[in-house]
Amino acid sequence: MKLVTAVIQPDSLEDVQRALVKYGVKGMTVSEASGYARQRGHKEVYRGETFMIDFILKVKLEILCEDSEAEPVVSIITASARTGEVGDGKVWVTPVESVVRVRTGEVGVAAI
Amino acid sequence: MKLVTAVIQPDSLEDVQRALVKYGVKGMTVSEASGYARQRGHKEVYRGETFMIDFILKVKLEILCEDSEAEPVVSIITASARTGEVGDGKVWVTPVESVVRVRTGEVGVAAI
Amino acid sequence: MKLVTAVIQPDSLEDVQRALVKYGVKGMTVSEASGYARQRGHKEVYRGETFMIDFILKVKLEILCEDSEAEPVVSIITASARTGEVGDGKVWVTPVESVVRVRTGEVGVAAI
Amino acid sequence: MIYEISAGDTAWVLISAALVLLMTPGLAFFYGGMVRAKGVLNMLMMSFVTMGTVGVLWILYGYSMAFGNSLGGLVGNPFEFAGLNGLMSEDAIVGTIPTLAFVGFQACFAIIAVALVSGAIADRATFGGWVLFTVLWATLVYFPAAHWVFAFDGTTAEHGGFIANTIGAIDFAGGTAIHINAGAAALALALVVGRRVEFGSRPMRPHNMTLVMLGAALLWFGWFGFNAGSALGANTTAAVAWINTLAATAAAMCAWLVVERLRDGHPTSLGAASGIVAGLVGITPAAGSVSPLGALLIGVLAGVACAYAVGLKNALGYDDSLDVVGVHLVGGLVGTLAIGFLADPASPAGVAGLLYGGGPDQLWAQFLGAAAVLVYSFVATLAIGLAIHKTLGFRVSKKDELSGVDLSEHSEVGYDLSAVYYSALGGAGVRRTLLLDASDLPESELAKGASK
Amino acid sequence: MIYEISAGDTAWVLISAALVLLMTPGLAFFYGGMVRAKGVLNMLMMSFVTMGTVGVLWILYGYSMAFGNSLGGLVGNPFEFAGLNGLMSEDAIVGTIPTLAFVGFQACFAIIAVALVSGAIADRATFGGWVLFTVLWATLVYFPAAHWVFAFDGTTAEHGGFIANTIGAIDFAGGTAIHINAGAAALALALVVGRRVEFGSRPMRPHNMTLVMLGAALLWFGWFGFNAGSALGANTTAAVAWINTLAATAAAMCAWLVVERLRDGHPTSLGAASGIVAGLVGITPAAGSVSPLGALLIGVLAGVACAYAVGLKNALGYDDSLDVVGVHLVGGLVGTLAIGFLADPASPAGVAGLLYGGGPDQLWAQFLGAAAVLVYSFVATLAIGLAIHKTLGFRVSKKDELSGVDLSEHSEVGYDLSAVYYSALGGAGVRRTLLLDASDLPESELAKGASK
Amino acid sequence: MIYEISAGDTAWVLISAALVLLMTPGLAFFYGGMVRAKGVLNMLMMSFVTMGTVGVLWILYGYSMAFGNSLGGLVGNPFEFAGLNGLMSEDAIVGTIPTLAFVGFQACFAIIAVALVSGAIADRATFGGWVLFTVLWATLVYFPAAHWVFAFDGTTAEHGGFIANTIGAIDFAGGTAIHINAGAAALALALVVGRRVEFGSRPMRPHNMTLVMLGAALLWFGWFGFNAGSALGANTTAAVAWINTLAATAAAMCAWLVVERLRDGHPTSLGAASGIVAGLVGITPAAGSVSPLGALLIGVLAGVACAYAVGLKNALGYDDSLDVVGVHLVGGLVGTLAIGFLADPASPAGVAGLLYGGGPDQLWAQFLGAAAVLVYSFVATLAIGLAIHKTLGFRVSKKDELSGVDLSEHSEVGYDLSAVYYSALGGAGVRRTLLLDASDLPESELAKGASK
Ligand SMILES: Nc1ncnc2c1ncn2[C@@H]1O[C@H](COP(=O)(O)OP(=O)(O)O)[C@@H](O)[C@H]1O
Ligand SMILES: Nc1ncnc2c1ncn2[C@@H]1O[C@H](COP(=O)(O)OP(=O)(O)O)[C@@H](O)[C@H]1O
Ligand SMILES: Nc1ncnc2c1ncn2[C@@H]1O[C@H](COP(=O)(O)OP(=O)(O)O)[C@@H](O)[C@H]1O
Repeated sequence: MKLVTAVIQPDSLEDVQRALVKYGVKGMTVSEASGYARQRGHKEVYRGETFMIDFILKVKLEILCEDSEAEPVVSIITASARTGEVGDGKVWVTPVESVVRVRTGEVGVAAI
Repeated sequence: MKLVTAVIQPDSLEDVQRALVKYGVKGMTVSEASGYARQRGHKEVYRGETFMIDFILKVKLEILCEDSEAEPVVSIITASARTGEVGDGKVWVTPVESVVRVRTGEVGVAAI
Repeated sequence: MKLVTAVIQPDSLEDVQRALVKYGVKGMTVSEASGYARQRGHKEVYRGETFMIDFILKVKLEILCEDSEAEPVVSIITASARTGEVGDGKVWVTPVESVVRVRTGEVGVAAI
Repeated sequence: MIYEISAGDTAWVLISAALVLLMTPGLAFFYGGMVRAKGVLNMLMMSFVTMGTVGVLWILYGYSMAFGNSLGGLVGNPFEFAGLNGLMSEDAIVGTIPTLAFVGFQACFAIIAVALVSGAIADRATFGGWVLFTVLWATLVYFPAAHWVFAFDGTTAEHGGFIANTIGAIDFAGGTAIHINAGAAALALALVVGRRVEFGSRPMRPHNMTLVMLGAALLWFGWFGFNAGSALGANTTAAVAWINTLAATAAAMCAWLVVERLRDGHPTSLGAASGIVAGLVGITPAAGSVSPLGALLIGVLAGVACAYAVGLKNALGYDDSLDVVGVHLVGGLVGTLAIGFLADPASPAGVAGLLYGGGPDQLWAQFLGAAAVLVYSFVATLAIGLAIHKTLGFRVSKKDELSGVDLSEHSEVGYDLSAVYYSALGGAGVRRTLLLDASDLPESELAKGASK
Repeated sequence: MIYEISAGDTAWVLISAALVLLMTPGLAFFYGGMVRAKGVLNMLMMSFVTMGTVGVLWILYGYSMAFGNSLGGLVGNPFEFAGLNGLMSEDAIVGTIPTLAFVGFQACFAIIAVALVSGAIADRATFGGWVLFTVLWATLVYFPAAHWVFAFDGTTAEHGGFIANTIGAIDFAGGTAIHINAGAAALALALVVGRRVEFGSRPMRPHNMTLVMLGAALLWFGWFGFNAGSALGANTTAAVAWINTLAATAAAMCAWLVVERLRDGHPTSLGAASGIVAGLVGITPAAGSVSPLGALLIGVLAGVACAYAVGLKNALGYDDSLDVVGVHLVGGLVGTLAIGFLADPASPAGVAGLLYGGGPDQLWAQFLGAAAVLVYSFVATLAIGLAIHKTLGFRVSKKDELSGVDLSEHSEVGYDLSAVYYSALGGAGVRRTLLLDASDLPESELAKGASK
Repeated sequence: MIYEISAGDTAWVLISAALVLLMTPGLAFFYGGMVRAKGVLNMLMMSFVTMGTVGVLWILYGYSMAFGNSLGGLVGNPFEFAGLNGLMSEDAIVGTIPTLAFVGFQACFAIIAVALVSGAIADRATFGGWVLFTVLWATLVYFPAAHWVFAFDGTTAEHGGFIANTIGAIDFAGGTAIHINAGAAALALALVVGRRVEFGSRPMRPHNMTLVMLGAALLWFGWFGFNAGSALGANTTAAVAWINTLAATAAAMCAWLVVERLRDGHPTSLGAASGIVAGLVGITPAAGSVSPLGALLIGVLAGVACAYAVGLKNALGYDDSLDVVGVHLVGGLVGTLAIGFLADPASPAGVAGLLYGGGPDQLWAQFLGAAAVLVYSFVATLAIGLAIHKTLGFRVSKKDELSGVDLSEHSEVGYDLSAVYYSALGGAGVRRTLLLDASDLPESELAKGASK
């Protein structure tokens, strides 16, 4: 099994979610993160003092899937999260050795 | 070494923590996440407009452990996080190539 | 490619960021997490009732990099996040099978 | 007792009435900050809706039950001023102010008395149950109690309530009628509704202390209207009550913080907020009958007593979630009984307590008045609470309680500070729902691929 | 009409003026809590800056335009009291209070009337556009409308406005001049500025309901000054207005919650807050001319009407973001027209509505007054809005709107509750920037290593 | 100077006193929102505890030190009214109000003067040190300064303070006694306590701007009591002060925003809030002696001056964390000296400033009064601060500062908005701690397995 992790723009979450569900992905876990990279942060000013906020809010998606699904899942995310602006993020795949569904104790592909 | 990751119900955190510590796990890292899967979200209404909240709050646990500990750690989490309701979550294991303890620079199993 | 994950003290983030950027790391993803381990939490009191807060706020850094960069990145983080106090955290390395840059669709090392 | 209207007195009572109205939202924030984030709106709503229901009842028949001509000292004639009939006339006067100014001032007392009780059942009561409770409790408990304590013979009607006129207990601004009353009801209701699921096992710390502090600030501010406004005029009595409201509250805050410093190691902001409320409750009955030094003493007593009393619920095992008993019942008793000792003959009330050479009569009157309200309120509230519990239901399901009463009772959440959308517009209306339900979709390519 | 100054009346008007001033921050919090976290400061700022601009204008010429000697019933002479010249004298009196007390009281009306409009264009307007709008709209729309409605012949000048004196519509505290006026302007401005990018497609739920509740509480509190203060004295009229302000608001809150319970399944805290405001708006024109029972009825009507009216924008597709039309225009119309039916001859106004045996004249006058303000306000606001839109620009870029107007218009964020620093001190000032820009650095060791 | 009590004047002073009391929580929120989330409660507590300590002291001897018979123009006799002895009598009158109303009004001045100073030492002071400071500074600095400025010969005692009576400086509501005083003390205390560890290196942006705006709103609201209440009656003087408090504040907000727009690119909400406070501070001494146009000008001057002055601390390197010097010292000086130029003979004070053809005497008197308070306050505060620093300790450890003074000084956190429990109930009491300490457990199976 594989874990597909994606760091994307917060505004793209809904499109990505729709596309994945449409494709057949049954579950995903989402969390908030902040990214620092090519995309420049913004400036804030308080009583004349300037602050540069380097880190930009991102959404991190984690999707467990079968080996064969990893590639299509990556392409779906890439396609639906693309705005073309710097900061669109990354998707990466890591190997998973085992998965268990807590509720039932099912393991492996059945647990996804 | 292995990394055991678990996405569980927020209310189960304390039980899981107790069980793990009792078993001998010395450390863990916890973060908040939102899950979308079989478990249905809830409805909110503001001035007559209905909103469906798809994502449900979950807790994500990450535990670094020795190869041999991964299996018992997974079973302990599975057992103590189970409520039997849809939404209890997943536990998965991924390989880790190296670990360093920042404070001392110790590496490998000694760093856990 | 590798994914370097570090759980460090929140106050160390800026130093780590500076050191990494100076070294040539172009991007990273940061999120907040809470750690339970050797470092003891703190006590709070509300109307005479004592609460022990076991979990301590940490920052989690994730850096995708080439295989050859993993080791130097780990050492830079370890060096710049060290305060010498219990709770400085862990850095670990996991294998990554593929990376895609959402904006361009570039894959592999070019996507980092 | 018909005088001319004094614009000065009227101005003072009208603004005092507005101040007392503000106390109920103040209470809402004080309580609301103390619960967990998942129940904050329900906590606020229990106070806010009381402004709605009791506000309407007061106009329909509440004022009349409290200040209509007495039926045997027990309750005012509910029909006399039903709908505030006839009170718009220029001749309708109470003391030196228009009757409707008095009606408004007392309306806000009724509202907050009921709202106070809600602290005992935070995070687990059905909203419908609470709404019904406000109606029944106001009608059966508060309106009569207000009559007993606040209706003086000849002020608004020929005959008034038995505590004010027969027992002769001093209750300047409602220590018995409001705080002991609400505190006793809170205890009864906590017993009826039962403990929160997580009581004693899970930590339930305040989710937003700035809201608690805001509530305490608005309460203190509004309480100047509550106490000094009870002089029903802008005069020396009002000034004495004002100063005593400052003195006791300042002293009680210090006292609570000292207890915490000694007992727990640190003075806390929740302690300061609680001390403020304890002092305000303590001085309420006594604001017109003690000297500023007496008020300081009452503040210290109330602060110390309540700081310890809030621990009782853990020892005894009832879940009075936000310490209505520990603060309002105990603080109200401290203030009410302290009058028996500290009443200063030089004060506007002109009565001498035991420490000023007076006899034990006043103390006895204070005790009787307090006991009457306490016992009646506890018993009647038990009955009302049980009746609601057995019929409508007063408690949400365990599942709803765990996921939070804001969602189950109001379909809302208190805060959404994230920039991420976790939701999709839906509804049966014109808008298409964007919610995707995997099981509604045709067999997916993925599934097809996988089955291959 | 020169009397002596009454200290009591002056005290009441001065405190009422302060109460009305507090309503604008109250409105800011009410509105601010309802938008998403990324626009809260801009929402607050639209109200706060209005206190600045309109406050200054009022002193320079606004008071004079509203209450100077009438130029044909349409507007007061702007030069007569320019800079409040000569009004510090002990002889400058309106009724029984110093003229400057009246000036201050009315200043706060002008401020909130303008601030109300901002709810229609939440989250997308340029701040500069809004600031200019406050200046133009106050000058061209509000100051004249205040003259029409509030300037009675002989009170502050020989001749006054045409609605008050010629049409003879009753508007006790500004149902037409303020709420219908602001509501009509809100509709026009929503059309000019256009819908939010995410309107109808993305969920935009309130980010902080405790702020909304705080705003509603401060509004209610302040509104006692708004309504009861409009009696310009501490007298029976003020007391009637006070009670009616309690009655209608309590009833409207209950009514809105009942609608929600029946229609949506749950009564919500946003519904309670909205019901409060709807009731306050509804009773504003009528506070001095109906009985407490009439006020209850107006509250129910306003609560129900507004609870349904807030859905109009979805049906019709205009993005009046925070429902200024649904609450203020509709609520104002309900109250203004209800007078024609419910005016009670026993009330201070002494007029009989249709249900009290009066003729249709008053209803007709009410209708005419309302229509005059509604039409003028809508047309003039369209013109002002378009003028600003075509010149300065009234709308931020789509990118700025998506990342939030707080950042683009104010370089600030509302909340930073995290203990993690995501930023570095910068600036062209004395401090060295700590911001690292990878591309500014010399080719790194890493890059060197990688190229090997 | 014994008159009869006026109910109208009394109503105004009583409500003004309550308004001034509310300013201290207002200040607490204004300050509290500006610090980081980890120090918000401590920031609130520094203001709240001052209401406790100074409230008690004022009753014990503070009022007497300020308004007792003068000992050489320097301080009132502390024993004369100790414990407010004898002031409950109907005969105890100041002007046209009961003495206790005046006592209450002035009590709140004392409280806020002390609380103001706390902004200079945000996030790093020991709470014990601050509490001791409130006691010493009130006693040694504020009570005397209040005597100098506010105690007029013959008003409350035969002889009064030297600034009011000998120098003859005009300070209507406390520009010298309170703002210059607190501002100078803030500078001294910032120097004694030293800079925050992260000052100048880490960004420390406000954690909750809605709290800052709430604070500014409550301050403005309360300040009408502060300024207009200082007329000690509901009369033309009060009305003039009221209008000037509106005018200067509105103008200062606009001025600060214009400075920001030009200098930093965007007008900010923190700028609006700061401008409001700067305007209020500026008009405080002058509210009764300038015309509304003069007030507008003072507002502009104060807004611009303070907007630049808040940058001084970075240039000079002292860490006056929340700009008490930049806003209160500078704003207070602007207002106090402006009187010398702008005093309008048509105003209640009846004095002509230089621009109205008056001589330089008033300006000189203003300067002398301001300088006296400034120098005394700075020196005395240095001494008090150092004494506390050397004994009790005024600064928390670096570790505590970094993890936050809320935890180290109060064992609390401001917000817990998460639905996840990160904690376990503990305590030495009846409840078993659920906290698990791995080292307390017997050698685990895991360890056994691992050692195999
Ligand atoms: N090397 C990296 N490791 C981990 N996350 C990264 C890395 N580089 C970029 N990211 C994440 O991807 C986001 C977008 O990267 P950025 O370079 O700004 O845009 P793009 O990917 O479009 O070129 C960043 O905000 C960060 O969260
Ligand atoms: N394929 C997946 N990838 C990542 N996380 C998942 C996946 N499926 C489920 N989850 C996580 O597990 C949680 C529970 O899943 P759900 O299907 O609702 O219940 P259950 O696991 O009990 O069948 C989800 O909220 C989500 O966080
Ligand atoms: N086994 C583990 N798995 C995952 N995270 C861990 C583990 N042990 C420690 N951590 C993380 O590292 C942090 C620091 O660990 P701790 O033992 O307190 O200090 P140190 O690493 O300096 O010995 C913890 O707060 C936790 O977030």
